[in-house]
Amino acid sequence: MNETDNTITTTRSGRDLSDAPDIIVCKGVSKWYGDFQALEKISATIKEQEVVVVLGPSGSGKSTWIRCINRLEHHQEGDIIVDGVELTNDMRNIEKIRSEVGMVFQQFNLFPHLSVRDNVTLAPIWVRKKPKAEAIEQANELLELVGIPEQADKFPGQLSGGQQQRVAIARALAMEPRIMLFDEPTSALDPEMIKEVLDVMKDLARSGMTMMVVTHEMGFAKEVADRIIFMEEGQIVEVGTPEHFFTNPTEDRTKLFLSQIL
Amino acid sequence: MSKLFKLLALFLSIGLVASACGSDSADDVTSTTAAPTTEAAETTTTAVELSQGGSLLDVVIERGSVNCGVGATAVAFSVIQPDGTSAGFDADYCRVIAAAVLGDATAVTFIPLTSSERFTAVQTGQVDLLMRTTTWTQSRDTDLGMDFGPTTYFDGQQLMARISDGFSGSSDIADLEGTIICVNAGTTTEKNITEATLLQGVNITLQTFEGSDEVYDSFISGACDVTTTDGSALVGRMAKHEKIGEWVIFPATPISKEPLGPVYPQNDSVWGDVINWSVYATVIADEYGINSSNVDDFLAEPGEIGRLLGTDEGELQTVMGLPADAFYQVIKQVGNYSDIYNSNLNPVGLFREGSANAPAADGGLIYAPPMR
Amino acid sequence: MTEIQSSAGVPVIAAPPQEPHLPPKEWLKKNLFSNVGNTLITIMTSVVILSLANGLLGFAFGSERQWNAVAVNSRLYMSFAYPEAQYNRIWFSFATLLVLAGLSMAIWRGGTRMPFARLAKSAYSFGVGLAIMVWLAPLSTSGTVKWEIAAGGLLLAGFIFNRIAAQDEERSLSSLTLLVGTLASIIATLWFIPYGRHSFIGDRIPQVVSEPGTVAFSTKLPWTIMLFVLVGAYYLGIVLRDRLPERRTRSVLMGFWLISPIFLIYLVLRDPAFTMNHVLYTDIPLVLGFLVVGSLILYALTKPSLGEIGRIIAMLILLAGFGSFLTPMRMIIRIFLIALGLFSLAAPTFSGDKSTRRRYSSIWSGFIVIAGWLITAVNTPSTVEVPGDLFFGGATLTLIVAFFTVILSYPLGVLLALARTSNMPIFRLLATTFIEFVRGVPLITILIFFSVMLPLFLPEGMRLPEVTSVTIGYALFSAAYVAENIRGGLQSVTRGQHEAAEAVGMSTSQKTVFIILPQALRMSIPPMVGHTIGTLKETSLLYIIGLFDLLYVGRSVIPNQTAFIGSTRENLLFVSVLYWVISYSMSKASQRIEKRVGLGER
Amino acid sequence: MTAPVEQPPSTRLAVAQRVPLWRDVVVLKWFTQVSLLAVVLAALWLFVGQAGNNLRAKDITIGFDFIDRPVDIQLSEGIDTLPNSGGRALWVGMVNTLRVASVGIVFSTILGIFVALSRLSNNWMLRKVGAMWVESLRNVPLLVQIIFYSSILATLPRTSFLDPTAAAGPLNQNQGPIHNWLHISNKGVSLPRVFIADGFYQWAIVILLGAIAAHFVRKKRLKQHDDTGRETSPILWAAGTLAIFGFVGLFIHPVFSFVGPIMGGIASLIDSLTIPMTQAVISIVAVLLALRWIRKFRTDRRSGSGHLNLSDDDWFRMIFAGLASALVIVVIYKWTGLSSWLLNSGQDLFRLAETKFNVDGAARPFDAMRPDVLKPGNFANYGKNGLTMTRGFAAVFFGVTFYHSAHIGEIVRGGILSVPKGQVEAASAVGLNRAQSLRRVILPQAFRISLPPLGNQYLSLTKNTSLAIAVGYSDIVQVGQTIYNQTGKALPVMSVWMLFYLACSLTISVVVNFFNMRLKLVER
Repeated sequence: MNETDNTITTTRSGRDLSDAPDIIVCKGVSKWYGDFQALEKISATIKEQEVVVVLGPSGSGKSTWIRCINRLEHHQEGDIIVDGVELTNDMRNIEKIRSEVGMVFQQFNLFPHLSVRDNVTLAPIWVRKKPKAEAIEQANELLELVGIPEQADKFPGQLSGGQQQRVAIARALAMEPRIMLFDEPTSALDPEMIKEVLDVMKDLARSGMTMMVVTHEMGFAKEVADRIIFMEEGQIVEVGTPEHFFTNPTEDRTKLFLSQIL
Repeated sequence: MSKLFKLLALFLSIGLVASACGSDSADDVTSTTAAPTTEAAETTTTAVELSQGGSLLDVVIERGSVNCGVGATAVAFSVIQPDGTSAGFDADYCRVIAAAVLGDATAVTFIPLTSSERFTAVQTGQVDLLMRTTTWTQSRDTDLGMDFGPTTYFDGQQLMARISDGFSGSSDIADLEGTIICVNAGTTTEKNITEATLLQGVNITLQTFEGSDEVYDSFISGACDVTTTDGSALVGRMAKHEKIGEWVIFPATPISKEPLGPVYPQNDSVWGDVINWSVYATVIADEYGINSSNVDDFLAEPGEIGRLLGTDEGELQTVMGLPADAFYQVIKQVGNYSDIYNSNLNPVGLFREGSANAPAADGGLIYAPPMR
Repeated sequence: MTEIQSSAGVPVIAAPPQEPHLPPKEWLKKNLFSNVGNTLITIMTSVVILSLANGLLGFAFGSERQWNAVAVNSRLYMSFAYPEAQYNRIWFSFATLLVLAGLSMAIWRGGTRMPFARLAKSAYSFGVGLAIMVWLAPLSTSGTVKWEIAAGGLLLAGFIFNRIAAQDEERSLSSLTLLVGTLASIIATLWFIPYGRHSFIGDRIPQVVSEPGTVAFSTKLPWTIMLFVLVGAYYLGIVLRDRLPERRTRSVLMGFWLISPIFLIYLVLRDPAFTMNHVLYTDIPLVLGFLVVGSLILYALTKPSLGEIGRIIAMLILLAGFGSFLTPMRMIIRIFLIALGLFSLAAPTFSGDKSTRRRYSSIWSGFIVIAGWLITAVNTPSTVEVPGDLFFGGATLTLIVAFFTVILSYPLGVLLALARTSNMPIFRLLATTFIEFVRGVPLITILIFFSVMLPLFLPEGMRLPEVTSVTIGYALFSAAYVAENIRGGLQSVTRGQHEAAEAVGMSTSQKTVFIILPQALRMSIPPMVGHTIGTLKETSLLYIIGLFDLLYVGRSVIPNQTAFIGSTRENLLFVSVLYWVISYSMSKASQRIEKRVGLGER
Repeated sequence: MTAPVEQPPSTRLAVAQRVPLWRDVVVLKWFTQVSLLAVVLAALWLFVGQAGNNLRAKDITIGFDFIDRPVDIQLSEGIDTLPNSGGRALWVGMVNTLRVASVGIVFSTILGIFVALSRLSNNWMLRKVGAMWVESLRNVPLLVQIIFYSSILATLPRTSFLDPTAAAGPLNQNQGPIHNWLHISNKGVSLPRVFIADGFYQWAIVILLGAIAAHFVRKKRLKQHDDTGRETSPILWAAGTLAIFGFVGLFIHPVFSFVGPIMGGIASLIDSLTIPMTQAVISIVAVLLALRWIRKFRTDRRSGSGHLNLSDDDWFRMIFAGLASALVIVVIYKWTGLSSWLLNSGQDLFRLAETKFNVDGAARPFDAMRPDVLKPGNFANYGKNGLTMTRGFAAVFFGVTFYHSAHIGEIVRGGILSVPKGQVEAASAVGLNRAQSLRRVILPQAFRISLPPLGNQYLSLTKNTSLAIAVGYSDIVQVGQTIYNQTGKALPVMSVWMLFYLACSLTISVVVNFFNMRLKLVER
């Protein structure tokens, strides 16, 4: 199971992604932290427009994996190819991948010294080299999209957690990425704010964005995911559609996990 | 953000400019410094002009002022006045040179120097002339870059103590047993006293201080039993604090010889002659009793007086490259040796009579070669 | 040394909760006499304080004290040997700084409202304190009476304030009004009381004579004008405040604060004698050339799609800059080449659309104009004739050395801190070695090294004035401490900030400039203020080197003047008080500002 | 879009080869570093070369020969006021620095804690005095303060045998504020002195044994406490054990005189070593240490499954370790004098120990003397019997103590205030009374918070003693300055200064870090 290429043909939403091009390809990716092996020969392929939810107990390597995909962490063995670009020490490739892959963090990580609008426009101006006026216009649109256009001049410290996370999504989207990575985007939020963030993510998924989401939100996984990857101890244990995964898991470890969590 | 960048750029620019400490090539004019001083510029100018083979005399005349190195804290010799200019015996001799060369006793730029800086200042040409209670020694004279002029003040290291402690004018080194002696750090004074006591096997405690003020403070308060430095300074202090009769200076024969005089750059005999003979002029004037108030009465006198005041066409002076009335101006504007001595040193209790600085005729050492 | 660490190390101490207002009797009971032990402590400390005050006042006002030594020499203390004929330059410089101060006060909305109740309280306590002091001081009878009347006046003022407060709790006074009022009354006394009645006369033979109030009378008019300048600038600032965009105005003002001391020192106070020929045919063409060529190069290099070629070109320019040291060349060209190399190296970080690129080029132009002008001004001899080697001395030297130390050490410290926290081991190694070495040795050894040894390390024919050598020593020393403060700030920026910046695709330099440094610098403001005050105090070590700073003037120059031999203790006391006033008011002001902008809370 | 999967699976190595050098981040990273290093080294090279030229031109030699040449220096105080060599003079200066620094550290801490407590007291008067102390002392430069104290101390009354104004007549043994015990004048303060005598080293071995015994006693009492729950006061017991050993040691310490011959044996052993042997031993030790470190490092980096993963930084560290050992070898072979110095000083040390242990059985470990006043010539001076604090020492001591007590007071106060209120509440909730909660809960936490800044204060206090130069106290800087004024060896003297202060700083930070680590461990 671990070594196979986990490709699927159809999704729950009925979209046929079998013809879609591969956008992320991982082959035998391994990573160690000193003695501890965080990732063990991960192999997976993600298609364009696909929404993949990565589940697993904490410490199973989910976050490490998606952080390897935009090279916040360096994998030590195996290959990661994102949108046709191999992740190596080549400066140009790293720059390219970083601007193609957006990322949303558990702790939001907004820049506290910049206003919300500056948070969103900073990267487009200096990394994408957009003219300032254009970047501001785009920022306004994006803030509209995530539902907080009126907060543009405030500073992150003045916003609620849910609002901050939505700004973080807008900030990632401002780079016009082809892939969005979500690293437990709702874990640090109060329950009443989770929904507003999930709604934004659902909209995003519907718009056709390729997404990889590490989360504990089973409802979101059921509703939106095209595919669910279950990880444990640095390995991919099981891959499948939400129906398959929640109703009829094959692996014992998956069953145990589901019984604990549901 | 752009503000931050601008600030960084500004810092960078200031840092770069400040670190641009001058040039090492001849085509650039001067050196630049973070700190505002003009000395570097002047130094380079002097060096450049000198290398073209002229005398310092021409440089000084062209510049219009004499750069004179003096002390800052030598009571009665050179101290800084509230307006920043220097006053005192040494400072007056700077004025003598200015009066002789430029005809204007005020055309002096006083440069206060510490004792460690003073020789470098002469060697590098930062000063044209050093008048800073500098002892004439063989090693200094033969050293690179310096020559000594005629001695203006004969001094010697002595000790000062309290009469109430049992000292008298006839005390000597052997009586110092058990005393605490305060002295300036890093001077020949310190070396002399150490040497003298070691030689005689006398046990003392030597306390060294950076500045002479601390030395005297300690002595006055009694924290030190004895203090030692040049006799002139001791007399000055004793008078200043009105302690004559309470303190005593000994031994009668100083433990060292300290002839003090002008110092100027080596291998520039034109400039050296100017300084030497300006000094001698004050001595000769003193011998004839010509001073600033009566100099005009002597203008008609023949002979050496005439040669001194330049009334006979001033042949001797013009040969040296000075104006004919150079020494007249010296005497008129500053005075003769006695004038300078008395006005500066009498107030601190130093008198010529009976000292080594009395005229040769009265048994002293102040003597000038004939002017002819 | 000194208190560099204290403000970094000490957590911000919360103000004690406001005590409810107690009637005097209960207040005394609660705070002074709550039990036997407390009462004993109160009595003992009172006795100690009173005897200390008695001793100090007896010392300060004893009949043998020569306070004239301070009064007559106030010129030496402040501007040392700066020629009196050129004093207008000093007044102009001072006025410029006051204009900036007034504008800043208005634009940053300085000052607080002081309720009359509080004013009354302080007037009362000052009055009582003064009365006790006067009673303890060994003054003449008439002096005692005069001062007791002054104390009575203060008490009366307190009473009036109290009445006003009683009528209306809310009535308050702006602290700025209070400040201006105090200054005005001090300046007013100049017109009526002849301070420093004595002065030196005589060119050759110094002599102290009684003159009609030289110090006060010669400065009363300028001081009055200064006061009006300050107030005028404040009102101008209020007018401007509402018409100009706030953020931009503030940053422009900050820039003025930074640049004006250099402008004043090199252009106003030094009054360089520019030779038109040199300026017209060498300096201006050079600057213009670098301006045009540099701008074009930078405009080209900031093109986003340029790629690695840009870096290679930048390296080549830098190489040319360093290589130019091998051939004789004007220093200014070398500096400009290296600066251009550094700017080009930074170009990819700031590349962008056309307007961004134009802005980058114009920043270069601004830099080159300022730098060219400064280098020319510094290199030009001064026209102001100073009797002495040092252009500045006394308080001015102290302040100028402190200013240049700060200006030089802050950017250096930032670079060192970045190197020490970078992921490049050799950078880390070099920075750590430097910082730990410098922090491990006393400042005085570094200063002695720079004053004695630095000349030996310079190429032949190049000579640095001692002040410059020592200032470099100060700056390097201070940079190590600045680096540690900044490092604290850098470490307080969370890992998440780094990751977020990387995730949006920023390069390391962009991340540092846009995300990390702004946060880190803000975090390190409180310790840096402490460090700046420490630097000012450390300038007193110039005394040991033998430069004419405030302490040297007070300790060595004045006590040697024929008229004031032995006036050491008066002068030392004066110098201590001066230092105390400056650094105490600086630290108080910075605390207030920190509190206002909410710094120091993390 | 081409599907990358169609390409043959590429290995990392193959990909790495395809990255052009100028785009490889690792290459760029190291290129930047090495080029900066080159610039720094080139600048240093230039400067040093220039300095060499200048020194030659000015005929100044550098070298440490002044260390064992005789010098004409008289020091105002110290263990040897007439040192016979430059090295000895510097040594006296070092001892003087350490003296004033250590005393200053102790007293500024005590005073600082008092200041902090008074600023937190509920007595208004005391609070104000504390605040005044802090605000007035830390806002005036230390140098100004030191000079000021010196000039104030100079106004103390003078001692003199012949001073007719002295009310009590000529000074003698029975003078001073406390007859025979304390003398105060502007020449200094003299107190009784307790000092270690010949028997001390033997006694120290007894104490060492006592400490070991005390350790076990404490462990045992602790275990008893854990087992029974009774209050067994382990610290008291341990201290008691130590005290008993110390007391008994006063009488039995001569039994340890056999240690002397052992030390002598070691000294002879060192004597028989040759220089090449020492060089070889040191080189081998250096290489072994480097190898061991590298091996340990590699094991650390090896994963459980035996996979070794080294980043470029790791390689740098290993190369650096190797370079360091190579440097040691070069230095040790280049400078033969170093080896012989090591041998000689090692031998001297053990010979010294031998003489220290070979003492008369009747020697006491400690001795004490009252201050005496001598009359050499006509003067009243404090003799060597008492503990004499000269004016210079006092000025520096008061300066650093007062100045740093203000800073330390603020640090301690900050530490106490930063203990959260909840801690006090929690302490009282579990039934601790006020004193208990202060001792067991607040002070330990406050101490932990204030320890690092306290360490910095100690560091800067030590360095600030160098301002002694302004008041004529013979510390290392003042002595060094005198030496280079006489011999012209400025550079060597300065390097001695810097090494000395670096060693002091290192020692203090090691000690502070040790306590810091311990406190952190306790916290866990």
